[in-house]
Amino acid sequence: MATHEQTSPLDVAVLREEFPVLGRHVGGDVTAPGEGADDDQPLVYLDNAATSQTPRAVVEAMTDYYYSYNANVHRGIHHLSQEASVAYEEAHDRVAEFIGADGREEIVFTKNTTEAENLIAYAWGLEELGPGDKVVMTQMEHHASLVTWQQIAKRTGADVEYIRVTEDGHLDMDHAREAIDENTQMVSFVHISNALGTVNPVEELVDQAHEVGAYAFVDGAQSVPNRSVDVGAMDADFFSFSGHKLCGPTGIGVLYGKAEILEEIQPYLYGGDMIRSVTYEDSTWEELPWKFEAGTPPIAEAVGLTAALDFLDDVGMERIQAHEEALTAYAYDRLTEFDDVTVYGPPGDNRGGLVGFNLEGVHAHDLSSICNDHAVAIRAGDHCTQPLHDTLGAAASARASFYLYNTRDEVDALVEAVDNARQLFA
Amino acid sequence: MATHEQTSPLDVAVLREEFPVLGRHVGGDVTAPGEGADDDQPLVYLDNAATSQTPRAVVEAMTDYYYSYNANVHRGIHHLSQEASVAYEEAHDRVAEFIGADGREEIVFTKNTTEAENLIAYAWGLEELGPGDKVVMTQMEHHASLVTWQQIAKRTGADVEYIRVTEDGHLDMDHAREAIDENTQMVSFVHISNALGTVNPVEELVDQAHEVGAYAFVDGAQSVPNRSVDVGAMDADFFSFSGHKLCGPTGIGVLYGKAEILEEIQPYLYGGDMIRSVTYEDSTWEELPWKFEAGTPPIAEAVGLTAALDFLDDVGMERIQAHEEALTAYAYDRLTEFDDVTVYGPPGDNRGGLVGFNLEGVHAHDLSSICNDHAVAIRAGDHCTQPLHDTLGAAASARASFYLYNTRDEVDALVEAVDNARQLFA
Amino acid sequence: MYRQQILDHYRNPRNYGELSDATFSHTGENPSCGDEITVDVVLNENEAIERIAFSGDGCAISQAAASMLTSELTGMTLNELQELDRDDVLDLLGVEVTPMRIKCAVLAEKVAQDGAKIYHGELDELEQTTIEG
Amino acid sequence: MYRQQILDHYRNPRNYGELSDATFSHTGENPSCGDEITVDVVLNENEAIERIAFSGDGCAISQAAASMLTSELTGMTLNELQELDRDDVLDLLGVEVTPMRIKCAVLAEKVAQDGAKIYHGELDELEQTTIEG
Ligand SMILES: Cc1ncc(COP(=O)(O)O)c(C=O)c1O
Ligand SMILES: Cc1ncc(COP(=O)(O)O)c(C=O)c1O
Repeated sequence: MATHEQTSPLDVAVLREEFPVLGRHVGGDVTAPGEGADDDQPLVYLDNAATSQTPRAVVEAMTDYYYSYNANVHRGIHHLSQEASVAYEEAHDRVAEFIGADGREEIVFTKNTTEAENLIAYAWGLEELGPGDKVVMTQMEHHASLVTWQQIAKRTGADVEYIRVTEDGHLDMDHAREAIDENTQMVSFVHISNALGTVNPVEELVDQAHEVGAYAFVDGAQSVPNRSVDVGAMDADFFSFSGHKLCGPTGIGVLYGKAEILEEIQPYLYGGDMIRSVTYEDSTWEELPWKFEAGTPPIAEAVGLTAALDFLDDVGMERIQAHEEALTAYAYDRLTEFDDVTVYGPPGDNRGGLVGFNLEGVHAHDLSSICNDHAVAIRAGDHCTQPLHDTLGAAASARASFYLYNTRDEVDALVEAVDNARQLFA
Repeated sequence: MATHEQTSPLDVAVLREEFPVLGRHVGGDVTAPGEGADDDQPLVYLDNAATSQTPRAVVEAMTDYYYSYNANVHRGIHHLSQEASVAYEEAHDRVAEFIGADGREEIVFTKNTTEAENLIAYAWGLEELGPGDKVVMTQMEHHASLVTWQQIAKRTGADVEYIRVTEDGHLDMDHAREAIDENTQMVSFVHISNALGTVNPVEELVDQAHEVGAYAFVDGAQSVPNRSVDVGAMDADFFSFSGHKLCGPTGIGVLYGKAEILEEIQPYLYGGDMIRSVTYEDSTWEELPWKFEAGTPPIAEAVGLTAALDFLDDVGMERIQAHEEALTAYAYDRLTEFDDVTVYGPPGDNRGGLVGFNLEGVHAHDLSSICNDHAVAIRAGDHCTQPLHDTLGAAASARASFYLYNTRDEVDALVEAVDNARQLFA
Repeated sequence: MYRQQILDHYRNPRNYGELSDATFSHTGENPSCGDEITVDVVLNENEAIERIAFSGDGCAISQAAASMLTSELTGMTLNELQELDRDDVLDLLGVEVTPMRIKCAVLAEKVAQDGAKIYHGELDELEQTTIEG
Repeated sequence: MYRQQILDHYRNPRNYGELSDATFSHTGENPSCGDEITVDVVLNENEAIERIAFSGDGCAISQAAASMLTSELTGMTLNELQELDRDDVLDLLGVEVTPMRIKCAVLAEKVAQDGAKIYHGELDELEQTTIEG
């Protein structure tokens, strides 16, 4: 464990001050939310791949919205509506800038990553796929894309193929070259696996998709939070992520799509704000991105997301990545010291900020419960990658995932809790 | 104007204290959100049918969520996730109670009313409708249902018919009886029109739908905010509304559906949290309502919505309705005093809390701009009822809409602004 | 939750196995944990449980609960079995079970009750018991 | 926004009407307001605007802007027309136009410019100009 740097590029103590929840104590009654008298253990929050915590700047930006310029957007002429519209539209610009898109017309706000995937599956897939066509995914897909494309393929008669995962948690790129063939219309894959931590070779897969004339949809739910992403450089056709995983609010996600492709796709949700003109007989559609945003959008959430991106840029994405990688490598090293612990995925020094593992003879849910008894919050289950878990031969796994505010001491607390579980069940 | 009561059943002055934005001044630069030095006129907010303002209790409940128990829900074993899960699941119970549903399995959280309508249109309509089938709507439908069913009908080859609106803004119930025939599979209509203020005879229409074996979908976006609604008593099959129109946050809406119907319908969005089990080949679905909630849901928003319903119940739905009706009747009377003002919809004493109107020779957008010059926030446009506006012979109309915190003085300010527009353009 | 008694029942489950002469047998699962339990019951002429066994696997809570519950059930009539509720199982476990784990704790009870109902013809089409969130 | 000059142009629009001998004619709309404007232009041999007229209807801002702009355009070459930007129109109006109304203000300018581009064969398929949000 001495092989990894002991000092973080971040001033974590100062950053933690921005996240009030990190000061919480837990352990008592869970049916009354918030800290109660019987909550007496300081929280160690290591469930960031599920959702990240929210800094003051984000909550305050949303409060400011509700307390000073809350209004419906787009077509309002009055003062508040104009302020809200400017803020809402500029949120698209801010996201475009953050991920290297060309402009707001390439940024559609959805409710989460899952809906971004479904949007393209419904608007493009349901229309364009048919028998003989193929959607290629990976064995490590999250249910958000796996179930979506699987079901849309079933409904259209298209085939689905999954790029195999090797023993050490990487994609089998030989199999990828085979699977992505002339019949392939869509290649949909995770940038970073939320179960294995694997960082996939995005450019290579995008190129392979384009070589056969297929679209590439990159699920960035686990990558945008902790590294600098450039959708233009990776040449992805579609890209998605969620606000709640990168210091932003719940209730908002992002679909990026190349403008020329989004232009051609028919709308998905119908309703107000996405139309140009409507008669009782037929309708025509608004310009991008509004064509894909029906009804009152997540306005406060867009304001919160903007604040989250500002917060992350202030901290610095490179430094966040370095901090997470160091912490992850440290956790990997410490956990692999236990002979009876299996850590999934690639080696510790090239992965996203998470470690999935199992303790021999102990169900992951029990392990997670015991960690919880130590106030260490980790997730247990299949992490929405049930088929992958079947191939791993594990019904469930435990997962610790890190973010910019986590410390080596917190990793130590995790290791201690795991060690305690070992002894309890010995 | 003396015919309507001068005193409100609400202590509006006290209530207004709960809404910080109502203390805002406007008039200056709109590109920097929030009150600036050049904002010098006290805001009169009469755009509540577009979105309502948000009381402290709602914002504070969400802040409390983010600062003390923010976590992803459903499958988490750790303390914070349990607290968040309990709160999120109980939010469904609270909504069920508020609208008279049987329980949480009948309450699906969507992002807004529009998505609720689309959910049923996609999950049920796209599968079940076909040539020879008919969807009946009304001429006063909001685009949320109108465009949705129109397009789904087009895609499935089904027909669409619109129940006519009479001169005085009511539904032509003779035409309704004709239109709702043996071929009809779905009758989708607004409970209260957001353009005309008409309160439709819900029970009668639901009965007519059921007589021919069709489903009834009631769009409650404009009714739940200002009156006590009982979906059981009205026997609606589906019902929808939005959080942001009843003191709640943006980013959350509600679809109510009878459990036995939702049970039969296939899911709509695919992904995590909505599955029971997944293999690479196929998937099975979770129980209601989770089957329809894919991905990370609007957790903070559900907490905010719960607080909004508590707030409304504390004020009292009957009193809110009485307050709004009195205010609306007053506004109706004052505006109809002007010979050159046309007020749309039924007479002033039986309508939702809004008044749509036009001033002869003045475009509604100009009228709204002039009101804005007086710091009076009203909406102008087609209010997402473009075809209805075509039948009214007006490209656009102005609309003032009221909520529990509005006063007669604010109606007077509106009337003064309208009078000023009359003089300017005379 | 992980008191010595629970861990002991998990490590050394009582009544673990199958009964080849079972009057009825029923299986159930808790998809969120992947817990799976089959209960085999032999009744006497008074519809009382003469012998009972369980098999399956899953987390410690579900398996310990099955072990402890089956020990209690011997001698009970099916009517008495149906009268049990989740609190009885939680009392039996003797630890505070957090809300997200209650599904694990009550699985065996639900399987036994559903099995008895099917035996009585009160539950027809049900093939497998599932505990939902 | 509603200064006397604007209202005057709205009530008494200059250059309102159609030109039967137009060199080119083009129509555009602003769907959010329902504003619609057609511009007819007669060019002289130097590609300068000899006569110009507009017709259509909509809000006061769009109609006043069309009236004021067409008055300015007479004598201008098409190249000069293309060099105009939204600020030029806003200057012409002489009032602060709020962001949501800028579409109204610039409609006539956009229609004239697109018409000239089509005349030059630089815009091909465009049938109607639309100002988007
Ligand atoms: C009657 C009616 N239906 C549907 C909607 C759409 O609501 P939302 O924009 O929240 O989806 C509205 C609000 O604009 C409405 O007034
Ligand atoms: C890789 C990946 N894709 C998709 C998702 C789904 O994100 P959301 O639940 O916000 O839709 C997640 C998060 O759970 C994820 O980790």
